[in-house]
Amino acid sequence: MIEHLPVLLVTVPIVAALLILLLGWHDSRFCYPLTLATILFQFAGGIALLIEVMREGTIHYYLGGWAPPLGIEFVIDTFNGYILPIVLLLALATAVYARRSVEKEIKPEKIVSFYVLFQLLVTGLVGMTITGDIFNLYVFLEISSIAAYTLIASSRKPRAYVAALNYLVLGSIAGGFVLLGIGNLYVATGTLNMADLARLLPASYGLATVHTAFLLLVIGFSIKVALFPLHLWLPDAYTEAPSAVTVLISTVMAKVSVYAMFRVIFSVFTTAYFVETVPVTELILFIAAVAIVAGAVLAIAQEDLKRMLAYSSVSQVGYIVFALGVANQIALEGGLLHILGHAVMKGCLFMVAGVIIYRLGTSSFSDLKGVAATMPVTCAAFALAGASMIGVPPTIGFASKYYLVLGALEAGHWVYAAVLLAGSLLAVGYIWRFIEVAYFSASSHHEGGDHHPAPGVREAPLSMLVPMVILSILCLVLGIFVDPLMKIVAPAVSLLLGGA
Amino acid sequence: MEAVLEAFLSHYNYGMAIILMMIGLYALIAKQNLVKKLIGLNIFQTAIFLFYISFADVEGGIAPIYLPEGMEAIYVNPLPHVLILTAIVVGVSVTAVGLSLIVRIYEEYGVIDEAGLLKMVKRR
Amino acid sequence: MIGLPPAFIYLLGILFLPFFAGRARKAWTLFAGVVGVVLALGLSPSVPEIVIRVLPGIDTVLLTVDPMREVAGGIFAISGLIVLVYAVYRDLPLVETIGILASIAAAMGVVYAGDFITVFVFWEALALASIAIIWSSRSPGSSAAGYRYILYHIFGGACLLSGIVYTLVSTGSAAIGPVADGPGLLFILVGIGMNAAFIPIHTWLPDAYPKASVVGSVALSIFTTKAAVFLLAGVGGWGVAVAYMGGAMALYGAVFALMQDDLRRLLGYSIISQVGYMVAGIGVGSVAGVDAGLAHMVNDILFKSLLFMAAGAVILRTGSHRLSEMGGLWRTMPLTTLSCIIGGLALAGLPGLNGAVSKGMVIEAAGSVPYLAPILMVAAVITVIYVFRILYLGFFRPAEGTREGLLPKDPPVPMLLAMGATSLLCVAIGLFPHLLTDFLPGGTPAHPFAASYLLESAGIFAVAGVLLALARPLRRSWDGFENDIDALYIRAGRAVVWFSSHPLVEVTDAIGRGIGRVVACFQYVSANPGVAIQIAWRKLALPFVRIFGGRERSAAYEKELAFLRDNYPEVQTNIWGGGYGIIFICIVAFLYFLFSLT
Amino acid sequence: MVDVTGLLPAVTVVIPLLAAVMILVSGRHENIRDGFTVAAAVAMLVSVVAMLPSILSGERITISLIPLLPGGDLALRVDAFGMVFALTAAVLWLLNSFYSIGYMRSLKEHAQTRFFFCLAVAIAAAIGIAFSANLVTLLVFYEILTIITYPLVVHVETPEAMAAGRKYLAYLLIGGIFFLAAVILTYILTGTTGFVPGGFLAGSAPPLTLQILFVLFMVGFVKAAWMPLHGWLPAAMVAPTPVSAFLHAVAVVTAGVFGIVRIAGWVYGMDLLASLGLGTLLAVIASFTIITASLFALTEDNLKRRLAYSTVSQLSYILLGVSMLSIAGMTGAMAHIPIHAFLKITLFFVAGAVIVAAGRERISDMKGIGRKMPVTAVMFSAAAIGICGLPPLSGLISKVYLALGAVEGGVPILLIVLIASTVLNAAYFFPIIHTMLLGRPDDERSLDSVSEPPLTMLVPIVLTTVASVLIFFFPSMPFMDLVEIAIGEITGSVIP
Repeated sequence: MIEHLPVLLVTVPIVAALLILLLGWHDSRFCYPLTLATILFQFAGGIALLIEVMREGTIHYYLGGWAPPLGIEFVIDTFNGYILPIVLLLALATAVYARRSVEKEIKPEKIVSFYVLFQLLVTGLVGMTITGDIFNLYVFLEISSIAAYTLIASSRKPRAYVAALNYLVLGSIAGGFVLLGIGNLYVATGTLNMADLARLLPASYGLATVHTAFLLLVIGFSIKVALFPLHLWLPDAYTEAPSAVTVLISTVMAKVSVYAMFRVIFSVFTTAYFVETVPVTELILFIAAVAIVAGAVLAIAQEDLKRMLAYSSVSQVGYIVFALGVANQIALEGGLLHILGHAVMKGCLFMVAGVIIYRLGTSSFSDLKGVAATMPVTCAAFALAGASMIGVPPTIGFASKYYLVLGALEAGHWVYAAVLLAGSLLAVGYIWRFIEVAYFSASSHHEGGDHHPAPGVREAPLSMLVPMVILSILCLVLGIFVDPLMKIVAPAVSLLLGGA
Repeated sequence: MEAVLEAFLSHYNYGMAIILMMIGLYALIAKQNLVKKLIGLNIFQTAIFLFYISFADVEGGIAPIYLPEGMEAIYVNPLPHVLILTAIVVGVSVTAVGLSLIVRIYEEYGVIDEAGLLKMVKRR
Repeated sequence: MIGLPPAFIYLLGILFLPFFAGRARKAWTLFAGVVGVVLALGLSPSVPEIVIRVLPGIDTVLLTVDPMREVAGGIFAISGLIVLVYAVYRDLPLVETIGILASIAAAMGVVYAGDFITVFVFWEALALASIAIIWSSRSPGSSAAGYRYILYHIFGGACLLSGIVYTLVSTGSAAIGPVADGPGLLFILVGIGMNAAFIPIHTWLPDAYPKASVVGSVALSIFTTKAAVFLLAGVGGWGVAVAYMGGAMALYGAVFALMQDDLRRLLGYSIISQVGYMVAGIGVGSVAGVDAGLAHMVNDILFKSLLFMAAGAVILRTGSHRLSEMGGLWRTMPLTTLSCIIGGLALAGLPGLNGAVSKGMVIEAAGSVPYLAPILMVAAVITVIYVFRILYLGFFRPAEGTREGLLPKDPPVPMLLAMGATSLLCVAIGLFPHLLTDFLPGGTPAHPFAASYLLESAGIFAVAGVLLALARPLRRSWDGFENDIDALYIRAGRAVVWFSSHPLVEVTDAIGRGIGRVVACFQYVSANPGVAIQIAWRKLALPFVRIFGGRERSAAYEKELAFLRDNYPEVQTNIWGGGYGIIFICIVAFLYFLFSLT
Repeated sequence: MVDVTGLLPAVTVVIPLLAAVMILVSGRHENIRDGFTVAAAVAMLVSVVAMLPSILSGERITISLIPLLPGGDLALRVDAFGMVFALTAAVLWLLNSFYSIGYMRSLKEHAQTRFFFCLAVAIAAAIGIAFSANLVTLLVFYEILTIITYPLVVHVETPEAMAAGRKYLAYLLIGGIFFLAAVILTYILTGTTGFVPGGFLAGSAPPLTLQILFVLFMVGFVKAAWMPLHGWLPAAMVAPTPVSAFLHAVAVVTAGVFGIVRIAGWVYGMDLLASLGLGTLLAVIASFTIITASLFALTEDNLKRRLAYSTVSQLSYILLGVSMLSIAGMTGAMAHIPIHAFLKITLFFVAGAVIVAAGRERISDMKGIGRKMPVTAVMFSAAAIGICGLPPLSGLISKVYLALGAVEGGVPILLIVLIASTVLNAAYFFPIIHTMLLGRPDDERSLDSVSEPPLTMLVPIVLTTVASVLIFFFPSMPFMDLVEIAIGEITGSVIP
């Protein structure tokens, strides 16, 4: 069983999705446990694979027994072995969280299709993570994207349609760019397997075709990860989507896109190419720095919690891409750490936003005065995750920032290190708006204990509370036990820097 | 100049792919009507398909069909064709989703042009 | 005898003071005073030193005895007891009682301290005790005067500390001794000089002493300046500069005393003048000089406190402290008048009273420094004149100041007792100088009845008499001249306050506002950066449009700008249109690479 | 120096954290909740004191908790200097706990659970700062302290408080970021961040880099409230008085100056500071702060704000001591940490007592208040006298050492600063003393409702004052002894 685990991770959920569809037609109550069970299986599988990879080294799985270059290959090495559990952890948390949230935010008749699409989205992302074939990557990308468009549109809010269409158009352009890039790579080498590509490409590094491919792929993935000037789809999509969907796409999908970008840049083109042949690191650093600042500045100005968090994502993506720009061991360690950290904390924050929408029906700051009095646990979770976002030690956000700055300084990028630090200060600006409103505004000004909560406003239901609290505690726990984590991250980074 | 023209003419199908791509992107950006935008997207994707098919072509090659015993022929590269079949499927799905979204938008707002939509969205 | 630092007796007295009230409190204070005297007189150089090590590296000597300390300690203890007796006449406020006891304790502490750190501690305690005395009188002006007093003394204390530190560093020990030349000398001189009322840092004295209560001013007059003189003698090794400073003080104090109308202010200047004699003596530096200074210190304590006590009695009975409002008191207050005469003549240096003993010694010792003796003699002449003014204007001239129906009588018995005892001491020392001089560390003898000195005294009195006879104004009362250099200091202090309450606060406020504006600007921009940049850019371009565009165009332009501004937060940048530019960039890059394909 | 491994440092940090959890859990039952606060304070004090003998015998207790980041594990090491801070904080926290309980209950403040929770976490962070074995650990606890004190500062939740809170956060977090940058830079330069007596930076980088690094550290320790980065401190005076006391004496500003002394003695070392000319920089900053802050205090009518400026001024005494780069100066700097803390907390306690018992915050409204609150007013006077450096209170001790340091370090000009500062201190404190003890109220009846504060507040006031007096008479028990050991550690010599 374990040797077929890679393919099972993809096929089982597809089957499960069909099953959900069929059973859900019969009775929609089946959907939730089925989804949960599938994702639980996937999560367990992901962990098992990680352990296997850490113990035995890279796993190659030939789909249908066809060896590359003819067949499609699933490869699990330390890098995606690290990403996979993150993806599935967040997916699991979201799945647990989704049930109550979906009841409120999605029309009842759409609930079955929601779970199906949810399942497909996760599957697509898992596929993207573990595949070793670059065209396969594209296919999974499109699968997850289409699922995401529809999931966003499943909200009750009509504006979600516009947001989804917006995302669809930009996402398709991104997909087109990626496809073109893959075509160019194929022209240059005649193979689609990533490992083969990495082997064959150095011979044709000088070719314009390769440059074009690089550019197209980077631009394509930049749109998908919402790197600053290409982030335009993100705020609307995150804001208008149902909360559970927001959690999923903001954490898992964004992270997998980043993974793909890293994978293509490091494992296909190798460090030598993009640091020496096409020296774009300075440019990437610059863009990342702009993204960090601009995203945070835009976030500060928002009047809506969810929208603010969306812009915060723009800023945080900048941190991860920053690591790409520095491209040394320490900074990349920080970058990978931030992939995990940001997934956990942003997941928690969006969950809080979802809970608030669930209870209050709005996430506009002006309506959230003193919400901490009625929802103490939720707001405490926000405070903790927010502290991590700011980078207060000893949270995970601090650890990743520490590594990033360390890496940047080691590479001699003084100014950019300063920008990075300033970015975390700006993070204070937006995180604190909520803290202030929730904890310290006039309507919470009651004598300890005998406040008068608005009717219906109380602490979140347990199924939403638990994943949220776990994620927020994870922010702290991961930050404290960052050293064991580095035992996984460090080899992953060495792998990236050492080539495929 | 001669050489450039020569080069361009010899790769005219790539040129056409680029031109198509630009047309598609132009439509995406400049057209106010959402359906026309989607058509632009389709044109863009078609251009990519064309690009793939072009580089798969081998001068004098024939379709990679299994030939009777003893016959020899130069095949065009079959892999890009296979890939592009997948891509076409993706393109169709995207178009379908996009169109259904436009239908919903029309139901909700009663407009399918961008400017009007912005106005409607803001009003709500 | 027990080797206990006498200061501790008084401190113990303070410690238990809050538990007594009324008569019991008075009895307790008197008891403490008596024990103090007994202890102080019993100490002899054979008593072992008490050394404790509180701070790492610094030996703290709480008790050490030598002849000089015996003299000073004895006189402080005795005069302290006298003050306490004097104070019995009424229930003093608790704070004032504490202040008086603390003053005695601090002065005793300074005297018996064997190292600079201990001296410094008691030095500062003396200032605190004094301020307690001044403030507890609650008389008008006492709060401001007390405030100024403490500022001067804290400044002086800090200077003293700085000087001490120099000795510590240069000698490696805190033992009391001369300070090496350099900034340290200056610091320590200012430090001691502040308490000794050197010119021009003397102004606290005439400023604060008149504001204290009747008892308070007696206590104040004894300790602060004399403790400083003692320390000056103890440190030793001074140059002639200090001697001349003494001369200057003697003259300056005398002249200003002459110009006063407020009795206690006059006596305050008189203290400066007399301290000048002591400083001159110590500044001369010879054994005889130091002995003379110490002797004069003892005598000045006696006759000056006597005068202050008499003044206090007068103020108590008449309610007036201005010479111009007194007069004819000898009829109704004979005993007070007698004390005042004894004190005054002692101050003036009449042979047979104690002032003459030491004044002669000082002038004799000053002979070794050019011009010093003549200066002191001139001061002595002026002293005679103002003593005459006190006696004449206050007691002997026809009563015009006292109102009908108010017949001041002699003060209560405790006061009389205290004054009597002091008078007795004055007379005793005056007649038998060896009572004092035998105790002096150098053993310098005094010979007030030697012919040369009698001649000298006669000369001084004669000159003073002639002047008084010739210049009638000297015999008249006048409105006191109450300005001194402190007007300058006060102005400087006010300038500091003004500076910190106006320019400083305003500047910081302005900086704060500026930062606030920057933050506000940042917030404004971040609300909608695209449009904000548009507004900024358009505003920059506005002048050019005005110049180069037509009237209509610029009007339209301004209208647009105003619209943008008015609807600022709502005006969103067109998101779809914003994507335009980005996609355009993609296309350009794309084309570039595609065409480089060939 | 002998390093021994022991669990006590970690226990000391964990006790208040546990208490914080228990406070949250028992929030509904006032007495139980406050019981936890007190119990934790006692337990922590016991735990700190339990370490004292071994520290005094020259040992250092170390414990490495977990590996955290490159450059530093989360590790604790109790040395003499850390003990100075920890002991101060532990003792004052116990007193402050009683005081806070009295204060909060008397005023019937809202959100008391949050208040005590934050206090408990904050003291844990403060102890953590005291016991940090390396810069990373220091940074971790430093930032926690910043964040957790924010709810305390904005406790009253008025718009004014919120604005002050923003200011507080802005200053401290920006400072924290500079600190972070400095820590990382240190690590890059040397490959370590662990404190080494006498410093470890020497020769690791060109002078300019080290100078810049020092400036980063200085800005990082903005908690030391040196000018012109002091703005947060007076603003934070909107907080309830126990918080002010906590900020000014127990933890926050003390943590700032503690950090600077740590950096000077254990990262740079005095020789390196001297050769880099950083003493001069520090001296200029400190002198400017001392004088200017005193001038501000001179005109402030709000008692707490005046005290805040006084703190700003007094903290720079410590910087001044460091800047002298002499043994005596360093001794004075270290000794001034506990000395100032004990004195200043008394002053704030009194300010709070006046608010509770009389509802007055302005000095001009306090005329004659000493008649009704004699003990409180006398204690205030005593502490104020102590701050001025007058006997018989502890302030004199550090002043003597600072003066010694100035001469020993060859910078007698700093004596002038000390003198001016002493005079200015007197200039702004003595009017308060006069007003309280001897002033005549404008309306005699207005004092009728005034009385001494409840015992839970009065007793801490008296105790801190008595402590200050005791420190004067017995400075070596234990503070000067600890300081002596610490000085011996960084200089390799013993105080003469």
